[in-house]
Amino acid sequence: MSLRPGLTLALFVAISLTLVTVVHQTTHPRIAEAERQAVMARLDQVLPSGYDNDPPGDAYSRPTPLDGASPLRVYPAYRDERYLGAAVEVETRRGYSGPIRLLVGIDAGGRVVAVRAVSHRETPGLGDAIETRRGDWIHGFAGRGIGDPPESGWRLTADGGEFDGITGATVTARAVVEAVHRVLLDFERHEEHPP
Amino acid sequence: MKSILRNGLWTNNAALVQLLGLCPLLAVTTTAVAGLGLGLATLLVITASSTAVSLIRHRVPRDVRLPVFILVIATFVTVTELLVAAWLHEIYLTLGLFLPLIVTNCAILARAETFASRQPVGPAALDGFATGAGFALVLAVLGAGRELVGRGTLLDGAEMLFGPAAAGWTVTLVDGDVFLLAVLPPGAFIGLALLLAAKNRLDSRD
Amino acid sequence: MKTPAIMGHVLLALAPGAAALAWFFGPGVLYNLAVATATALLVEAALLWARGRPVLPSLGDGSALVAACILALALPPLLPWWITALGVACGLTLGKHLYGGLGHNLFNPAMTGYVAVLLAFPREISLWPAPRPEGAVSAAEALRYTVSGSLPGERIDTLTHATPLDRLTTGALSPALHDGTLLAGAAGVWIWVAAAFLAGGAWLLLRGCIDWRLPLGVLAGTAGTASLLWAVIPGAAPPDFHLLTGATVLVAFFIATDPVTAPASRGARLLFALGIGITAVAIREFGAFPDGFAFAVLLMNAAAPLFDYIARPGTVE
Amino acid sequence: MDLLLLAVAAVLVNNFVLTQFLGLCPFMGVSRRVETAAGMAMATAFVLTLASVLSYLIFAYLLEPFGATYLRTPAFILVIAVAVQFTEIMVRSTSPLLHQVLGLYLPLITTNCAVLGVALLNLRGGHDLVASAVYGASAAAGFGLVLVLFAAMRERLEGADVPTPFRGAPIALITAGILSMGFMGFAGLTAV
Repeated sequence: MSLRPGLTLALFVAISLTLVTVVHQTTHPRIAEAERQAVMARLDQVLPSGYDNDPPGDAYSRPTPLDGASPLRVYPAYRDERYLGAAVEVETRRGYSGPIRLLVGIDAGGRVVAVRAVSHRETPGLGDAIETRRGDWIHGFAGRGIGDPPESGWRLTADGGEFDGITGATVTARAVVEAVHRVLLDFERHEEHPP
Repeated sequence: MKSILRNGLWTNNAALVQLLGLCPLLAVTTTAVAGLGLGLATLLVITASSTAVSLIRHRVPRDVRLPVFILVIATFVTVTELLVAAWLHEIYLTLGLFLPLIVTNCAILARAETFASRQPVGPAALDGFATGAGFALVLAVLGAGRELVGRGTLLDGAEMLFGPAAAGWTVTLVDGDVFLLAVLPPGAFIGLALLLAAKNRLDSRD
Repeated sequence: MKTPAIMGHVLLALAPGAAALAWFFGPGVLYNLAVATATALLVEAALLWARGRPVLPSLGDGSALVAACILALALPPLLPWWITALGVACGLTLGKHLYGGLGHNLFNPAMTGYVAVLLAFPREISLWPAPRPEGAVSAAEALRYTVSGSLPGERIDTLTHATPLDRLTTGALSPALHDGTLLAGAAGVWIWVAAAFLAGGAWLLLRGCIDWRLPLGVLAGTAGTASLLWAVIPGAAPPDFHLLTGATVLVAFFIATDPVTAPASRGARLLFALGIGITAVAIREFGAFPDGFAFAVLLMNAAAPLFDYIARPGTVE
Repeated sequence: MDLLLLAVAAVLVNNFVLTQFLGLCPFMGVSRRVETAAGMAMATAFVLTLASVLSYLIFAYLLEPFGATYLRTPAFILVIAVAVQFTEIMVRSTSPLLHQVLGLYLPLITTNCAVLGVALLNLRGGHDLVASAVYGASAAAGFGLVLVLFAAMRERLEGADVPTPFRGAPIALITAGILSMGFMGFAGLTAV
């Protein structure tokens, strides 16, 4: 008699597991595809155009040139085995209120294709101007590279460099400029292109 | 039947009167679309679980009633989560944690326990639907209000929920932020307080 | 003393500080005061009317004016008028009338309004003009900015002077920390501003308008925490810096001393005041916002009933 | 040091109730007396820590090896229900006095979204066993802190002449809103 509640519960656990598993099996390929699309949509904003490989599939990590941050994640782009450039995901710890993750797209010549903020915790209304939906500031990196501006110019105008700051969010802007510069320097040093 | 609908949507609204399910209500309502997205997901779960609970109401012994109900709800939540992840991936990313947390929306368990476990399938399903719709309505209204006051836009990101054709639905009333506080956490509490007060005011007029 | 008399004293005591700010930072301070008081009178009257309360007696107690003036003096000296007005409106609505008006409110209305606009308009509230003699914003330019929220072209640069607290937050203070020139040059005006508020506060203390435990507690909490951090952490600012910059003195004598939102018992008042100093210095040194006093006041307002609960006996009348 | 930052973040910067909106139902429902709030806070703290450790173990040693991570929601909610039951039995057998204080609140905790929230956030943050326990305990501390503060404020509010439409829940929410404005000041506290 006292077995019945236990058996009922077990039966429902079994039904529930089966149902969830069936739905999981059916949706799994679609979810994997949607996840891939989400990654690709982000990478496409910064990668050089015309690649024919699978950058997430060819991605690898290497140590970051920035202090205390997590390793770089590099997504290389190729066309017909020819190296086009890469998207580098970098984390900087110099943000105002937490780490900032950026995606820096660089072409084979070492010039910035585009920079995008992936995640950050900067003050709403100030530091979030690094998001494309909140400001144009981050577009200022497109086409820049090592030597353009020269070494000493890779700073905010407030610090004697060539990059405008963000009003009220000097720390955020400084962190982003530094991170992009360091990634470019690191990219120049590691011009190995794994197949 | 009318009374069930009226009860769920207004008189006994889960969010505004019983103050159930406040966590998602306050957390995701930074835009109308996010609020509506979670509202619809909750509506789906609550209708399905009320129906299921009503169907099994004679077969479950008293002692394990609650665990079984929670399990039923958790199952529907997981199924919904998987479906949203597959077909509305961007909404899935926006809602994040609060999609699985539908499980702990007290409104769902409360309906299962107090209504669905005592009523036949028809009324139970309708009651679940009405409660869910009432909840979704409040989510959408609060989301729209906060988005409008905070950012000066409406239906931003509609394409996440309604497909690419909806990309043009966004209404920008003011360029740039208006009163940013509304989309920050304090704005959630204050916004809901204003909604509650407005409802109290309306009710006291009748 | 009756409420209107106390409020009159407080307004008078704010005058030296207001004058010092206006002298160093220009006429924008006066515009802020004008906008704030006008809004306060309008909003207060409207809310009293909406709640069905007699308008003139409550308006005459001066509490709304005091809250508006404190808020105006806490804001940057140049600000578009709608931000000042919204701050006053938020403070009086959220911080006062929704709770049933003067005497019932849990949070200081001036600080409620200040934090509301600080979070809503972080960019505008981060802009400070350089103090005299560099700061050359004329009365006409200041008026133009107050009315329209913009200055022509390059002139906006005159608004981007980093206050000493900004420099602490952005880490630009480190050279000055080593050679002891923290409050030299332009930063030195903060000593005068602090002294002016201190003079007004001391007068209130002598007239018996405020409880000495509150300002003393805030200053002690600030100095104590700052000394400790200064001794332990490289890059932290010394205690005199924390006492003399930002809103320290204003909060100690004019905001923490609000009898409605401070705890009622003696022991609790000390805890409350120390808590404000400690929290504010922690936010200044470790947090993202340059000044932590407004947040600290709200947090300790929230803790005040609990402090009273812990230290029940010994109520101050 | 990392664990300390994790704790400060959970108690102050990302306070569960005020910035992450977790655990609001008991927050609005129970917190009218300081003593009851303290009781609720203690019960929740215990369950929260226990549940976050158990969920971690279930996930790392059962769901992940079998590739069944999609089952986390039902699995965690069952773990939480078990943890609540276990706590109740244990408290009843060891300390009848404590059971009298906490007994009332224990069953409520199953549907406290903070508990499931902690379990899921531990996964997101990639916390190991120790970090999960610390995170659970500090989340509970942040929840308890706000619960007790709020209870004391509501006791004082009872005498206030609040405008009629705002009596009860609305003024409580306004208070939570202003308190949450205060907590926004802790932004960046753990960025060092």
